[in-house]
Amino acid sequence: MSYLNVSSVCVDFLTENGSVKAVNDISFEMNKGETFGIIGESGSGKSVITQAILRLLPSNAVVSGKIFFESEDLLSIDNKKMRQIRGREISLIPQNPAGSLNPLLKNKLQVAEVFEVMGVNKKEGIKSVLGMLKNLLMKEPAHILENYPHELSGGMKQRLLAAMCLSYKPSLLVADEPTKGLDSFSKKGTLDLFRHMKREHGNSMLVITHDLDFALEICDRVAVMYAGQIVEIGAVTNVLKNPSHPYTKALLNALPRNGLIPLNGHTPSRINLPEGCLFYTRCNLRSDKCGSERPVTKSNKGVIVRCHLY
Amino acid sequence: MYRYIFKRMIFTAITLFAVFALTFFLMNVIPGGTSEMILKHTFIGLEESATQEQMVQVSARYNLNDPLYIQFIDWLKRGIFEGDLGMSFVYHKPVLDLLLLRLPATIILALSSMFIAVVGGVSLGIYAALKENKTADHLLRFLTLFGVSMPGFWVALVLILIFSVYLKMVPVAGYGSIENLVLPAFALSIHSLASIMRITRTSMLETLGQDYIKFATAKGLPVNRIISRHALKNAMLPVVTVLGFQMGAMLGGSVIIETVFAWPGIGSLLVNSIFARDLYVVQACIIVIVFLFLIVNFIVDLVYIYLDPRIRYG
Amino acid sequence: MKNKILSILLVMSILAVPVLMSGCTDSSQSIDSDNNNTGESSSEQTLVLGEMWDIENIDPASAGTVICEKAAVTETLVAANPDFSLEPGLAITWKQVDNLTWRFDLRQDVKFHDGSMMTAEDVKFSLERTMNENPRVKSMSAIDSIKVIDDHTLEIKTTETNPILAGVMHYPDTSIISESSLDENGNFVKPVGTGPYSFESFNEQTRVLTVVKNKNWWGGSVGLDKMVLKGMPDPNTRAMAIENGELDFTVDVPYSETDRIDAIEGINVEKYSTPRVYTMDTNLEDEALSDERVRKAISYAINRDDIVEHVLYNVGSPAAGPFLPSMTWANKDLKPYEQDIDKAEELLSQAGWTDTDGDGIRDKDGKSLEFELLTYAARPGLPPMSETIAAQLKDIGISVSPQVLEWGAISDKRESGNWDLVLAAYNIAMVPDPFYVLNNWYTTDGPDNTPGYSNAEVDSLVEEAKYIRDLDKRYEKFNQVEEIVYEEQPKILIAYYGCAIVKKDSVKNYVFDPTAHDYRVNAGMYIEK
Amino acid sequence: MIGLEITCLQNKSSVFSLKKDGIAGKILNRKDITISILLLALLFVVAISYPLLDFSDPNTIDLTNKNLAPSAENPLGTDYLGRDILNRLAAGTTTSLSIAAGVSAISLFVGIFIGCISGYYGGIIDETFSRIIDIFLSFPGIVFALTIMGFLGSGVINLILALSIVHWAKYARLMRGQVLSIKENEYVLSAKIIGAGNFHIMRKHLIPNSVATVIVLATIDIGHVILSIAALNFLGIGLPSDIPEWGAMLSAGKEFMRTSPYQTIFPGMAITMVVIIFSIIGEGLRDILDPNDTGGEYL
Repeated sequence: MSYLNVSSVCVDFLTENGSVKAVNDISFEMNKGETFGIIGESGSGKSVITQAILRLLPSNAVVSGKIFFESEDLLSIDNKKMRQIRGREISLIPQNPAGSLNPLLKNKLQVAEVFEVMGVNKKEGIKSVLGMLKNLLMKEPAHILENYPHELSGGMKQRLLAAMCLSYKPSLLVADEPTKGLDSFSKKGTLDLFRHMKREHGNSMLVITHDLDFALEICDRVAVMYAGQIVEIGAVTNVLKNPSHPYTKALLNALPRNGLIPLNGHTPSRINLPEGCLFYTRCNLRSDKCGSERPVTKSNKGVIVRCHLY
Repeated sequence: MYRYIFKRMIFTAITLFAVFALTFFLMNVIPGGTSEMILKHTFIGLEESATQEQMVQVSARYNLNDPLYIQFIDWLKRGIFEGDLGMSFVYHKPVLDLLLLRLPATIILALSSMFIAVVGGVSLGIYAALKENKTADHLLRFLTLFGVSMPGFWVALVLILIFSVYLKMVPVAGYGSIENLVLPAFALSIHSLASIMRITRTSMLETLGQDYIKFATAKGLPVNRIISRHALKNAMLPVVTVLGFQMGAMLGGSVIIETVFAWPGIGSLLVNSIFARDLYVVQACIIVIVFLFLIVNFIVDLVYIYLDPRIRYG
Repeated sequence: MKNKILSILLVMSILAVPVLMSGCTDSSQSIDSDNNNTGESSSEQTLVLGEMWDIENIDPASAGTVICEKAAVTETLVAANPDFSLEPGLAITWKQVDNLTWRFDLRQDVKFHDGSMMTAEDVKFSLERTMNENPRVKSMSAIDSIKVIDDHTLEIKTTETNPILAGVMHYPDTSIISESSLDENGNFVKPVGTGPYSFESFNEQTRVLTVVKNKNWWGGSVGLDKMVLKGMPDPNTRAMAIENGELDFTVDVPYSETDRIDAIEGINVEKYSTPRVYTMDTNLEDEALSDERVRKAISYAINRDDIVEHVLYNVGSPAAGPFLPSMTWANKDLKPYEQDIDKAEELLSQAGWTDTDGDGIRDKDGKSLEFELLTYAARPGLPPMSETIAAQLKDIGISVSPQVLEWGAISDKRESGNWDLVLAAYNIAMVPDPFYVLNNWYTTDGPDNTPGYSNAEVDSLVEEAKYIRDLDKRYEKFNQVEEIVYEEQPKILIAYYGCAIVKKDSVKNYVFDPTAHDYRVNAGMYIEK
Repeated sequence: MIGLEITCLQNKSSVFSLKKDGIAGKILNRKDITISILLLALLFVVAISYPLLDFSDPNTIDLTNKNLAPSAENPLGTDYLGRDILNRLAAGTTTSLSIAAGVSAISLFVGIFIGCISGYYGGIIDETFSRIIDIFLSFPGIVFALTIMGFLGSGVINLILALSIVHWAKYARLMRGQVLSIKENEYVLSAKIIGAGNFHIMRKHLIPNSVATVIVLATIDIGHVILSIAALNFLGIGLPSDIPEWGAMLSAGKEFMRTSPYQTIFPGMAITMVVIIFSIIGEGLRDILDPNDTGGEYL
């Protein structure tokens, strides 16, 4: 029984214009201690997965499938149990650190409050956070806790969040778009942060990102998502060094160093999906079959890929 | 921040002066010469026409003979340096004493209505937000629609009709006891209560959509704590900003409500004095009302600064 | 945050509470006074009276109607009978020695509430005080000087022949107070009078006036131990208050309510005519109204009985002349104009006003017969009356647009001459003597002659009457004047003003005094247990 | 609790849907707005047609049938002079709506003009105007109007004037805000660069782009104007009494509150209904024009 097992999960959002298929029959496994990445464009539904795992989805979301976390089905346990898992077992380093800290409360309070519910002695908790902050390469952490969020830089906020999450000693760390909207310099900082976390703490990490280089740097295995589906899963080197799926290829070609070849067309409407391959309209290797029949995932040279080519 | 406070003081002063001037000259061009109206309202009764000699005597007595601007300057001088706002023609006593007599009534009324409005509005607003799109929510929103749309004086009359006339639960009008306060305070609060509730609901929903709420959940905090510690404070900011306006609305409304309930406050004093051309009283009332309004808004700003660190340090 | 919001609210409530507390204490007082008046708790007779105006000040020199007539704290030199003939008050006798000199002999046995005897000095003091406090008294009385002959005799010199001086001495603002009413700097503190009730307290915030029995009143025994006067300017409030038992005695509930309230067990309503008349002034400068026929037509078009019944709910009565028939000097032959549409239309046609363009409104050489009818809201009968009159005049093809304005605005319009009709309720016995009204209303330069009416005969009649000291002869002249103006209708009299006295059945021995300016509380009134 | 990802998803989908139906469609989607607009239209028909159509004169009195309860021939009963209440309410519609329209028109014009000038030129001009605006806003409206009416005396024109003097400042302030934000846009700058005249820029760019928001405020505000009209007439300084007006009917009726409550109840209902209609439409429009703005409440 693997550590985190996501099997055939679907997430639909009911909007006034109809139900939107955000995540479409996704399955993957993740082993203890490994760093697993999910990559894809924004809107591919990758962040929805993290929210599905932590059950943070809004009321208009319909989730089906199973998510096993150490033999617990996260989708079926009651709220109280879930609350105990959140933060302690699985904790989330949210995307947009700026928005994830309550602007009106001192950082200290926001850090400490978790310890209250966790029943950990506040002082202890704070101390551990301070330690954490220190070895996350931050100067005078004590001072930082006395401040309000708006007095920290983006990078510091992120470190603070990371420190919080780590200090709760979770077994699984979920990082949602850690590099979203960062300039290359702070990207570097984030990268160091994550390398550091991986090296020092060795948690299992689920990293959601659209940043291939970042993934390449820190992930052991990655899944590539397109239009709510996983199109390719495999060891990061396999997937990103010699991709199988046309979409993965396209992604790589779109990188500056590969000549910045844009991917034309746009993702299909998620309200009424075409019955063929979802990438059909944009694929340059498509065949008639792709238009009519949706491909299933097949295993091929160590990677799992969802394409008729294999 | 101190600079800001200073600026506010200056502005308050300017506004007050403008109000002084405006009302003074307004009052002096109102139909019915001042001296004549004083005569009619205090000595000879409305319908009798005043003889010249009578007018002269009055004008002399209340030195109304000087040109307007002189009167104005005198009045300002006395007002600022001697705290003497002039004599009430109708009540035969210094305006200041009159104000001190009437102010408490208005303040009690305004504060109790504000209290009802804030407590009721905020709690209902939060309730509605948490029950978004449930029946309770729809019902409350429907009611608030009425709350903001009903004319205050009408509400007042209907309340009197029900609670004083039919149920005989509270006295019709008057001043002095809690029973007297209930109806006016409620009638005056309804409008603000409704709009405060609306704002609370909207901003509460907005706040609940924020990432830090989601992160708080991800941290595994129980819902009630998330609401009380994270959502509430943020949701209150917009509410605080409107409190000032609401207070203004109430001061305005009190003019009518006090008249309906014969509540001996500044509002009813103002109305009567306008009709009776009690010049100095009218000015004083308007100035007091405007002053209260400015003060309240000032306080509100300070509260806001106090609540939001981004402004405090930014 | 919650804590902070709470703290804000806390502050508010903290602010509010003490004041409310103070409120409570007030209420507790008012409550036990209520108990008193319902007589459950004590045998003390307290009457709670709902006064029709706000009680704004308690200086008899300007607020005589309250202090003298309603609270019965002070008294005047001269009193009057229901037929408005004068009778002794604080003065036993008086006579006009010559054109400019009057002599008043005072009662010897009158004590002020502070125990001191009332002397001519006191009278001189309070009259002179009133003179310079109150312009109206000054001009009415035209007093030049007051001379003290002895302790109980005064001689008053007037600047001009003033036949009504005795009458003026019945005017409440001339009521007599002791010098102890003022503090050492001469500022008025409280009224110390001679009346059946003596001043106890005046709560300036709630404007409640309390007076208590004057045990040694010269006039004899006094009915009530205590009287609480509450200013309640709104007729509705008074009505509801007496229904809820908050009051024992009040006046002028909404006219429409009188019959309903009278029917209520334990409350009775009495309707009286008071010396005030609903009058429609016509602007004689106006080309149409300057024609006597038009004015008479208007007078014939108005259905006074309907107005009295449906607008005034019989609080009042149709008016003929400017004086109540009950007044000794009134011209008893005059009868109110009966509505007579045909006559009215005939008069208008004679005057050349016909409806040529068939729009229902009469016109004459292109100008249609339209008037603005101005009135004011201070007296509840007026606005509906103006609307009724407008509707009634429409039936004879006169278009009238009624407007309720501030009185100030009305008098401005009048001074500018830019008006047609003004509906008002004028006092007809400010002073119990016909000279005052007839002179002010109808003589060419009478101060209240708003229509701008001028009739040499009227002028001379009034002038003659001025110097006649024999009352019957004087009244004859005045009757003639009444007859002339009845014919010419410069002021169209609609109805005599009414007053509805509303009191609990337990209130006994109340006597209505028509000569009072609203109503008068008589010493004999008491509450029956 | 709605997360970013979701909202952006929804926006995506609604982006597609926007193509299908524009503003009109969105309005039709909101039943409440549609209904209120229909009602409003009905009111306007009444208001406009009333003087033209030959109803019985709302001022004809019938003293013998006064203070009647609702009945077949007087659906809402009669008032203290036997006038048909329904009839007068209908006539009152004309009064209230036309006056409210007048007030909004004037204060919109003045407000937009001043707001635009002050926002566009900035500097000392802006300072001055802003102060003036603040001063006007610091008067509780009804008190101000009351005083002015006391001075102008009653009458339709005076009422419109008084209320406009009270209301224009709101619009000015809002307009100023709008202009301040818009004038930074490229197209304005470019217009400046190609040397377009100030008034041209205001006319062609600033006003068109900000007017929508101001109009929305106006729509909501009409409700308040109608309330003020009623309030002033209730206090007895508003209109001549031969012009039927709801507030005046109400205050005249309050004397008969117990014997015939209809004279008090029905006018009040009429006022409430109209105000509700306007606020539903106004706020509905606001939601549609820019969903994430709650500004209206603040003014």
